[in-house]
Amino acid sequence: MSIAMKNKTIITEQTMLAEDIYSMWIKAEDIASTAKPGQFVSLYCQDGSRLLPRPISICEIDKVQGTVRLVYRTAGKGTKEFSKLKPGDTIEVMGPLGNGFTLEGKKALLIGGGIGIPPMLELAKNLHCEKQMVLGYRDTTFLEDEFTPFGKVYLATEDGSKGTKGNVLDAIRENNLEADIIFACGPTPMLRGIQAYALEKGIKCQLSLEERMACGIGACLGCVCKTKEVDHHSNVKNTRICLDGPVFYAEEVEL
Amino acid sequence: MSIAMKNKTIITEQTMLAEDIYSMWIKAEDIASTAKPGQFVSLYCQDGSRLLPRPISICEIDKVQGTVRLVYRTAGKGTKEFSKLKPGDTIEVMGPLGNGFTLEGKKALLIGGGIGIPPMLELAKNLHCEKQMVLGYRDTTFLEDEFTPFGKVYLATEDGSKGTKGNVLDAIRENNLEADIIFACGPTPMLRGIQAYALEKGIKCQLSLEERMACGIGACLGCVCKTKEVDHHSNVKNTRICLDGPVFYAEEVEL
Amino acid sequence: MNVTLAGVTFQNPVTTASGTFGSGMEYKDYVDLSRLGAVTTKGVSSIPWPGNPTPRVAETYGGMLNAIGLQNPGMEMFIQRDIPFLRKYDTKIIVNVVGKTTQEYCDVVERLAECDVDMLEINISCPNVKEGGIAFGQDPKCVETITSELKKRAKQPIIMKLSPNVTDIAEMARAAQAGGADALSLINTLTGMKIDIHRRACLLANKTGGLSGPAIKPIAVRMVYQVAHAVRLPIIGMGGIACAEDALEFIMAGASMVAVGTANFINPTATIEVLEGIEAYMKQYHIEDIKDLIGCVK
Amino acid sequence: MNVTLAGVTFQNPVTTASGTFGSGMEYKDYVDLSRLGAVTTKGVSSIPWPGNPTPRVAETYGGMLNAIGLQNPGMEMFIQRDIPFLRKYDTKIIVNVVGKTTQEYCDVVERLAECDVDMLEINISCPNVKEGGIAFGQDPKCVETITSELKKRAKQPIIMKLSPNVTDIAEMARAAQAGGADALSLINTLTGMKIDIHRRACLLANKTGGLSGPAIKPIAVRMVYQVAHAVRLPIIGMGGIACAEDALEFIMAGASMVAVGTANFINPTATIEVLEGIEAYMKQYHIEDIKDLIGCVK
Ligand SMILES: Cc1cc2nc3c(=O)[nH]c(=O)nc-3n(C[C@H](O)[C@H](O)[C@H](O)COP(=O)(O)OP(=O)(O)OC[C@H]3O[C@@H](n4cnc5c(N)ncnc54)[C@H](O)[C@@H]3O)c2cc1C
Ligand SMILES: Cc1cc2nc3c(=O)[nH]c(=O)nc-3n(C[C@H](O)[C@H](O)[C@H](O)COP(=O)(O)OP(=O)(O)OC[C@H]3O[C@@H](n4cnc5c(N)ncnc54)[C@H](O)[C@@H]3O)c2cc1C
Ligand SMILES: Cc1cc2nc3c(=O)[nH]c(=O)nc-3n(C[C@H](O)[C@H](O)[C@H](O)COP(=O)(O)O)c2cc1C
Ligand SMILES: Cc1cc2nc3c(=O)[nH]c(=O)nc-3n(C[C@H](O)[C@H](O)[C@H](O)COP(=O)(O)O)c2cc1C
Ligand code: FES
Ligand code: FES
Repeated sequence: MSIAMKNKTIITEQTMLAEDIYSMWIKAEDIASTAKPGQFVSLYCQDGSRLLPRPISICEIDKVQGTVRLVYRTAGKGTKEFSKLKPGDTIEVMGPLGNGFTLEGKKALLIGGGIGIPPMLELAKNLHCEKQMVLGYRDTTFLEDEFTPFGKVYLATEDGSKGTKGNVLDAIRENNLEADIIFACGPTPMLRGIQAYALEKGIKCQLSLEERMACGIGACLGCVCKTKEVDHHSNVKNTRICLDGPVFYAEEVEL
Repeated sequence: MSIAMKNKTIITEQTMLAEDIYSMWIKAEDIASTAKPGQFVSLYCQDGSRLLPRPISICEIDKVQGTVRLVYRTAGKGTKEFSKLKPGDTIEVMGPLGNGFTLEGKKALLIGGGIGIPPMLELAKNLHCEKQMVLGYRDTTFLEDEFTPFGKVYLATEDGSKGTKGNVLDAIRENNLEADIIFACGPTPMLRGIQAYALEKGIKCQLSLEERMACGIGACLGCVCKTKEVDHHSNVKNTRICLDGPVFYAEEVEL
Repeated sequence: MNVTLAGVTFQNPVTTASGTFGSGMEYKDYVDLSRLGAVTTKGVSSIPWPGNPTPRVAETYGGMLNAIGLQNPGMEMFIQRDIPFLRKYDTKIIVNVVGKTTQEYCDVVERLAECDVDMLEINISCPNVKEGGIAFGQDPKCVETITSELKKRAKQPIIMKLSPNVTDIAEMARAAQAGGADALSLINTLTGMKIDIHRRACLLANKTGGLSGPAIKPIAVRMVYQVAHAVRLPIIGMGGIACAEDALEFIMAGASMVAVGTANFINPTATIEVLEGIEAYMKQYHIEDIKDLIGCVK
Repeated sequence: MNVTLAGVTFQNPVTTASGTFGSGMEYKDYVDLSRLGAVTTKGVSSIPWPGNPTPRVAETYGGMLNAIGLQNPGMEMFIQRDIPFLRKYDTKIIVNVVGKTTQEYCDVVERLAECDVDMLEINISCPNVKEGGIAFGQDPKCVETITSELKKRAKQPIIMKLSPNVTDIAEMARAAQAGGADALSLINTLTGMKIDIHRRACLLANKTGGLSGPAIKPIAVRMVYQVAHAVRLPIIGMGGIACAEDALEFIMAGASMVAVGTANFINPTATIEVLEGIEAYMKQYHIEDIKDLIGCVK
């Protein structure tokens, strides 16, 4: 694995995709040249009162330009700070972090829920097999158009305003979608549902998890997830999401 | 006294006068319209880790433009933050604060030491009598040219690179300067010397004092100075520099 | 939004932290004092106190240190000048009381018994004076004794203001309850120090000072939570409150009222913003009665 | 820049705060471990500990809360894997030791007696475990007893790591000295709480956590100063150190070494920056021997 240094990078583009959803491109050649889909970066706030890094998934990588795209929701003060930055401004970034998705399978389901959708885009670009994208939203949708070049896109919205009314699993069932591999990222309850679904159907399944982080590099043990077996590093049934994840096979983890 | 609200103001100009010395103009109509020489403002940092306001004297007032000039030294992290701001950026300011100088006398000595020099400029502009300016520096000088329209300017530098080698009192003695009123601002040891000099010579003398502040408006009792008599407000021999000062007559205070 | 503590009804749960708001005079142009639940005054002693030498304040990361040393004009001037001033406003008056000896505390409490104030907050937790202050607040027996002595003499309900510089805040709270306290205030400042590495000396003339501001909020919320689970007394919560979200943390941890302190220095209208923010939160979540939020986190 | 504590000489006074640097593995690409005075490891117990449920960390104003709950792989894996790893570098090894009972602490200390490590840091101050940890560190009798029990068994010098959640840190320091401690580390984290006002629940699964980071620095500096004036033991100072200026405050207050903790998370090269900054300061002021700075503020 290459070393993920903490660097000051320049923002090359910042746009609002939907209410509270922003897309930011940063110039980060080291990250762009080594990153894999499913990895993430740590973004640091400028305001000294906010110390901890914000983990944000890599949404797209432009190896030619040496840039990386991050799509994020303004959840709190840190992401709000990021959303005010303009092209030319700098932001401190460490990455790429984590393991990323393993590219495998013949017929894939790429499932993203809410702010778990962005990492599916770079995955879709890199995965060379038949792809079906299932994107779940509460109400307003974003990024869905960008998936259409890579396969058929199914939407689910909680309020039923677009696609299936319900969650991503409802959309999968409604459309009778089949696959030999599932890739999923989204809120834990959604992942729990997909985990059960995949295990029940016997479909191989990679889940990208989320947890509060402090170091982002495996040192603090802040971001662990329970595992079925004793973890190689921790020697207990806990693994570090930031370093050994965020992507795990469905059968490895307890959600 | 008018109310000094805390407002977001726009920086209209920022220039470096000398190493570590900056001149900043801000658009602040309320302040410009009511401020008097010798008053100061509280500048707030943007970085949330630095909470307390930085008191900075008003150096010049442009009532026509509704702007105020602040000349400051980058002493620590707060002033360093200010020095990075550019025209168009905003800064939070509360002011005008404090009492300011009383305009009086026929032949005046305006004495500024280091970063105590800036408030003397607006005073020089407003004081309609014979004026002699004595400006003391460690080594590099600044702002001295801007005083020449208002009277004769005498310099003192500790390293002797310009004017009298020594402090402002040395310059006064060397040039046999006489006056019926002294206005002074600068480091406490300098003010202590001037206080003794003025009392000894029987010259009326206004001193502008400095102290660490928290509220800047008289509430916290952080910034007091010992007084000869019991203070009207505090009922002890302590007065608030931020509200009842920063300008005091030499015989009122104990330095 | 009204809350009742020890029989006194406040129009809303927002007051000021002692020593950060004077007696309100300096803030009257920034804040309509009649909108506050109460104004809690700077500590008042029997005779005028000159306080500590300067520097008295220092900035720290996300907070500040102060070692004012309880400078105050003494109770007679306070009674003559500050009470009539505050009474012009539609707000309750909580007087913070300090002393160097039990006798001095008693003197102030007895003198205030004749005065038109609503509650007394007894500061047994100031870290910045050599005698009295914190010394009373770090030993449960002392806390109980001084509380019962003052309770005998007080005409107004008494709030004991606790120090966070203790191993077990709940023990101090129980001691105050045993002594007959009507309510508790917490927290006072944490003792801290800042060194000027260039002068190689302490920044404050008093060497140590009390740490306040947002930096200490997590400690304060924890202590309010602990005390709320240890005693039946109503709590005034404080320590780093700068916005409504902060205040709501204290309320949910168990505080019936909240006090805004250091934040006043940074934002003179902080009290009103806290008040309006709590109102907005209650509206957003359709909460009719603030009591439904007090101590709602188990 | 070298300093000697209890007979162990460190090439410089900079180490890592336990639990913030693992056993160095995760930082080896950021920091040349051979440049550090020592690496202080995460707490090690006799058997593997799973720690607390998540969320385990929360950001606070100028600081953070953690309730890791001392997850660790147990001493056998630590001895097999982490000691050989660290021995590859030219740095001293300080092993942080934890237990739920005196027996468990003794087991680890006895096992480590046979191992190639330089010092043991006994954590009697972790606020995030139900048994052991802080309970040992808040009562002077317990501090003295456990210190003397461990001292009997230890082959390496022992450092007692004190909790700041006490009324009188000097009393705890004296108790550790009486028990035979070779050195002291302070401070561990302050117990704090953060509430999610929208979920109306504690943010941490463990409810409370330990507050660390720049926010607590003034408290830590004060405690180092107090302890330096109360006992003869050398002190490793920590609590919010993020830059050389911070570290120098601790040294001037009386610490012989300093540990960088939370700052590693924000800036993975913080330890080296602290080290280089101290060197630069000494050069600027023509200070040949760091001992001239230790405790220079009276
Ligand atoms: C591996 C990973 C990848 C992620 N990818 C994305 C992404 O691509 N786009 C996106 O919008 N969000 C993503 N998130 C969630 C994102 O990290 C949080 O929304 C963000 O940290 C919130 O920061 P804030 O300052 O706005 O909120 P605040 O609530 O003010 O943050 C306070 C603290 O809590 C942490 N925190 C708050 N919410 C979360 C959360 N959900 N997960 C982890 N830490 C949190 C923050 O990092 C910070 O330390 C990801 C999280 C993880 C763990
Ligand atoms: C009434 C008054 C008028 C002043 N006018 C000017 C001026 O016109 N130009 C100028 O350059 N400086 C002036 N000063 C000094 C100026 O306030 C400090 O240099 C400045 O606050 C330093 O802030 P910092 O963040 O850079 O330094 P830091 O040392 O990082 O500041 C830390 C804290 O200490 C306070 N502080 C540090 N030094 C001083 C000081 N000398 N006086 C008061 N507080 C201090 C800061 O306000 C802040 O709260 C004045 C001070 C006072 C009291
Ligand atoms: C400048 C200053 C002066 C204070 N004076 C007093 C006082 O006189 N009596 C008292 O009980 N507490 C006093 N305090 C403590 C505050 O009332 C409050 O308990 C503490 O600052 C924590 O709240 P905060 O973080 O919101 O400021 C003072 C605090 C500050 C900052
Ligand atoms: C995530 C985390 C884990 C910690 N684990 C331990 C530990 O295992 N043993 C211990 O003695 N202290 C532990 N601590 C406390 C630190 O070593 C240190 O005493 C404290 O964080 C203050 O220093 P800081 O502000 O520089 O982080 C931990 C702190 C953090 C933030
Ligand atoms: S965030 Fe520190 S181990 Fe994962
Ligand atoms: S700074 Fe608060 S009284 Fe002057």
